[in-house]
Amino acid sequence: MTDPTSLSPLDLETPDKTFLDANELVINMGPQHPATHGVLRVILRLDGEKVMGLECVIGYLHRGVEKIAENRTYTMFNPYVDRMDYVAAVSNGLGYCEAVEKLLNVEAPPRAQYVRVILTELNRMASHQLWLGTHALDIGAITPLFYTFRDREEILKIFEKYCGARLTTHAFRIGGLQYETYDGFEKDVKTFVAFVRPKIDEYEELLTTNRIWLERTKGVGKISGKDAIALGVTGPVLRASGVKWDIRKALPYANYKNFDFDIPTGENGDTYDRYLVRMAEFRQSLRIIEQAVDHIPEGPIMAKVPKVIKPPVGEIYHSIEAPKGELGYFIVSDGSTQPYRIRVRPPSFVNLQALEVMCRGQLVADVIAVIGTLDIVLGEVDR
Amino acid sequence: MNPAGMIPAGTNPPVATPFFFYLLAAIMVIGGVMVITRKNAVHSAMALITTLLAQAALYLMLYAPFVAGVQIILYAGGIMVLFLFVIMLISIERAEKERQFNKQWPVGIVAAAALGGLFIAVYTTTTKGRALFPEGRMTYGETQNTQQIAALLFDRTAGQYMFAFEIASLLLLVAIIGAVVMAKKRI
Amino acid sequence: MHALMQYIQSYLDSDKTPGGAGNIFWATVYILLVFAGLSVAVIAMNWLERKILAHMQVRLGPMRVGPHGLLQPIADAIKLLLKEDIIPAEADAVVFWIAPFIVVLAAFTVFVVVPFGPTHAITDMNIGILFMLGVSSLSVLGIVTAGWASNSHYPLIGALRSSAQMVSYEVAMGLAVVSVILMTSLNDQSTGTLSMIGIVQAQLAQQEWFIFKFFPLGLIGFGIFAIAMVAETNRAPFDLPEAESELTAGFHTEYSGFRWSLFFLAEYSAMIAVSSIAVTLWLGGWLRPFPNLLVAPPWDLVFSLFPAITFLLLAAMCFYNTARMPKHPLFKVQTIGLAGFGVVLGLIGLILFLPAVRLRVNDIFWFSAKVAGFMYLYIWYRGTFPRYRFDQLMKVGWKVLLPTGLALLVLTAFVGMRTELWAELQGVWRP
Amino acid sequence: MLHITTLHYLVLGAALFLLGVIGVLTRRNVVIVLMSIELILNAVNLNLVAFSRYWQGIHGPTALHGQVFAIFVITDAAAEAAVGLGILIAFFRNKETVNVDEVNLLKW
Repeated sequence: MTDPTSLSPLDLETPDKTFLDANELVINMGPQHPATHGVLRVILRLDGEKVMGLECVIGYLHRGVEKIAENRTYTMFNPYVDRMDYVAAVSNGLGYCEAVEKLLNVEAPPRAQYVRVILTELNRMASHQLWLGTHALDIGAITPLFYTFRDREEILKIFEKYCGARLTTHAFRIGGLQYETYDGFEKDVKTFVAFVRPKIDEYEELLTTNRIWLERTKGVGKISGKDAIALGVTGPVLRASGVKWDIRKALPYANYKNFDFDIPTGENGDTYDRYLVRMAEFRQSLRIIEQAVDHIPEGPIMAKVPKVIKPPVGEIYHSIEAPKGELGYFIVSDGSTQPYRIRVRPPSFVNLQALEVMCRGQLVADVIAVIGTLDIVLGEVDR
Repeated sequence: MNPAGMIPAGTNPPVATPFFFYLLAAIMVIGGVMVITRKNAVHSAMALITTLLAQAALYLMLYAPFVAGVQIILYAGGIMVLFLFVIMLISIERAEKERQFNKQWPVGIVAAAALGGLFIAVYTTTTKGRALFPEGRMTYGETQNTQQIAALLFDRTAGQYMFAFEIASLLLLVAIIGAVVMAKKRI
Repeated sequence: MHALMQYIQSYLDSDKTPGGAGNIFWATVYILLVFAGLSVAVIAMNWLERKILAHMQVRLGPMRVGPHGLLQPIADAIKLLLKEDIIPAEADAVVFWIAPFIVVLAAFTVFVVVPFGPTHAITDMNIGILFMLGVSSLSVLGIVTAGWASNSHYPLIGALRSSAQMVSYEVAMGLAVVSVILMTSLNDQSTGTLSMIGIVQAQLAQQEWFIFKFFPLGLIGFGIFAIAMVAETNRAPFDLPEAESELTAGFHTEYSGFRWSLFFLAEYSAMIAVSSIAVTLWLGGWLRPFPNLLVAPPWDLVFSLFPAITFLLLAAMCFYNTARMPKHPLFKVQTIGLAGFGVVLGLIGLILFLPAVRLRVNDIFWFSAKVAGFMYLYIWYRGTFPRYRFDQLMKVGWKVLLPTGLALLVLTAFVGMRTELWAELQGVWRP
Repeated sequence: MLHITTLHYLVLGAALFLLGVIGVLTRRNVVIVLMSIELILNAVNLNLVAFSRYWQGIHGPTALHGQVFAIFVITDAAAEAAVGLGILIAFFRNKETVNVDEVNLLKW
């Protein structure tokens, strides 16, 4: 593997002295700023418009999710994970449920697995749509936001019909699903797939070959695959740097190994590649959903899980490929009904570390673009 | 007011010239005083802009619309923006707290007073009972002012200032290069 | 009293602008008309921008205040006027106070020379276009001082950005304008003109809008100006000084209430001002389309009916939407309001059919219609484009527009003087 | 009412000139000194244009030499401002001050 000491941009070299030897301008971007996606606070040291360095201040949305877990039973904690990455609540739930199932050594029945995959992939699309809208808005294109939200609405409608909630769904239970799918679920999903496929082309039409978009994103916020690995960056950000790493393929969970899909990767690791990778992931998600919805098996939706969940003493680490990257749950059980310790590996938090490497030497406007392209959710960063 | 007979047909008599003159003159003098007395350079610059705009209005009263236009576009719109830009670039908080006038200020005042005396002496001189500058006899409309200036600058036969104009453009080029060389640390 | 009436009437027969005729009464009337028209235009523009942008973005826009949100701008204006006017404690109060007025003053003063028709301008200046460019460039002073006086980092960066941007794009803008001034002189009559009315009259005399002159030179000049004017007014995709996602609101971050609304007013009137420059210089100002092709008298009649027809169409649209309003007691007031608005528009349309009115208003209508086209372009840009980055913006200004403008200027001069040049060359070669 | 003559403009120009001279001679801040120089140049310009009008009255409307001169002076002023401010920035970079009486590098 990579030798961490040989990483060049990560060495915090002293930045150049400012132009005209003028004083550095220290700007406090956030926690209330339209483009920091919530309550991220970035302290920028500027030379005019050039970023000499930056520091992220986080914790404004800290709720102590991991500590709360220690005082809740395994079942009771399940809804809490939805509140971390609230735009991809289904993925969070999937990771947690699977981790506990692994600890209990049970497996969800196949029908539940298929429904889980469909919902998770729908959620991935919803998350990416939200990312695309806000990212484009940050760069100044205000229209894609409304297009993506229009289509995301359809996904949320399916969620609402399935489990009654739109955002914090609490869709899965430990051991499977609580609810059988509603009548017409398959039809809704198929309609949605047919509906959204041309819409993705519509987003791309507005942006992919737009000159200003190209100029704003190409070569901005570059990070090499080596650096990305060293920083622990995962998800589309890592894949855009040319590293073909997707947990759905590498450490298959749910029943992703049954589906045929590609891992889109980029080459340059810049903002434009990350955009392209995510746009390709839209289409891959559609592929997975189509395959899954065609082959949903009949059968039970809940495995045999005791009423009171008391996992055996032990610890488990389980990670899934959330829309933003590797979402891991490390659960330590002392044999009681409550977890002894839960540690979440949130993708946004780890990816945010790369912000400084990606922004140093760029302009203020690029910081905005890079924050957008990292696709962070502060609920997850701060937990 | 100018008697109507002095004005060629087709132009209109100017309205309330003395009133506007004294108004603009007052603005200019007050602005000038503000320029040299303000602590804050930005305030000085604002005062100077006011002065320059009032002067542009005076040019209009003098039937020199082209010069007025150049004054607005170059002075107020160009040079003063440059000034403001530089004032913002260099920190001024410290400069405000320091002593504003240098040690030789009495000398300066005396010299200026002497100069003022000279002006008064010259402007009140009369030779053979006539003032130095008798008033002009006729006022011309502004309809062709720009074209006439252009003729002086560029015309093949009447253009006396074509060479000077080229030299001026060269001067500007030199100034641009000089400013860049001095302001930029590494070229 | 009689003398006064005569004084007022005497202007009606003249073929000059009130300023040119020296008629103080009519000059005052025109100033008030232009000011009122501008205010109405800004209010209408506010509503239209929100509606058009909304429809581009699959949403409805304002729908609650008045029928189809027609009264929304008025509600907004009242809100802004009633809001507390905050001056930050650390701000330079005097400069902070003055800055919005500089911007508004600069944006409004330029309309003194805008020609809505051969006689429909407050005055015609010998240096018209120079005056417009000069005074509109003064607004940068207001922006810079606003940013500086706020004593806060975001406004300061916004102000520095906007001053650099406006100064650099003024250069390209000026070059494009100069190429048009060359075109006015490159005709049988030798002297060119800087007067706004003179420029349109030159297009009339040459029977050609300058956008088509020396094809494609006129078109290129127009393109340069059309790009530079968007940058000059700080609108998308060049809206970096007030880039919301980067600098919250740029130079007017610290402003609120009335003073903020002044910036808003100035931005929109500046948009209208630069659009009127573009219309005057390239699109034939008040001239109707096809002045050289469709010249027969019936065509004159047809084109003079356009204003009335436009208003009647608008009225018809109102009635159509009235019919589509939900039939619910709650919507009664709105339905009546919309119908009433339609009736007002229809009446205006009918009045415009009268020959006496028709012939006087025709020029103003065509001018306004062309300006409105530009306003739509502005909104369209905003719905379509992402925002440029600062260095890219500078690159476009200095490395693309400026050299193109210079080349355009030289080419225009050569093409325009080609016969004289040819004669000269022949004289050199065959003495 | 009084009649505005050339002399009125000359007196105004003289007043501005004096203000400019006082500013140059007494202020420490280089920026304000430069602005005072602009004031002086403008006073001169006012005189030139006033003379130009006076001359027009004698020699007819094309006698615009004063105005042409004024334009040259404005050109000069632009060049002077650019170079002056360039020097100012270089100076500020080295000495971190904008006071004229601290420009004593040659004394070292």
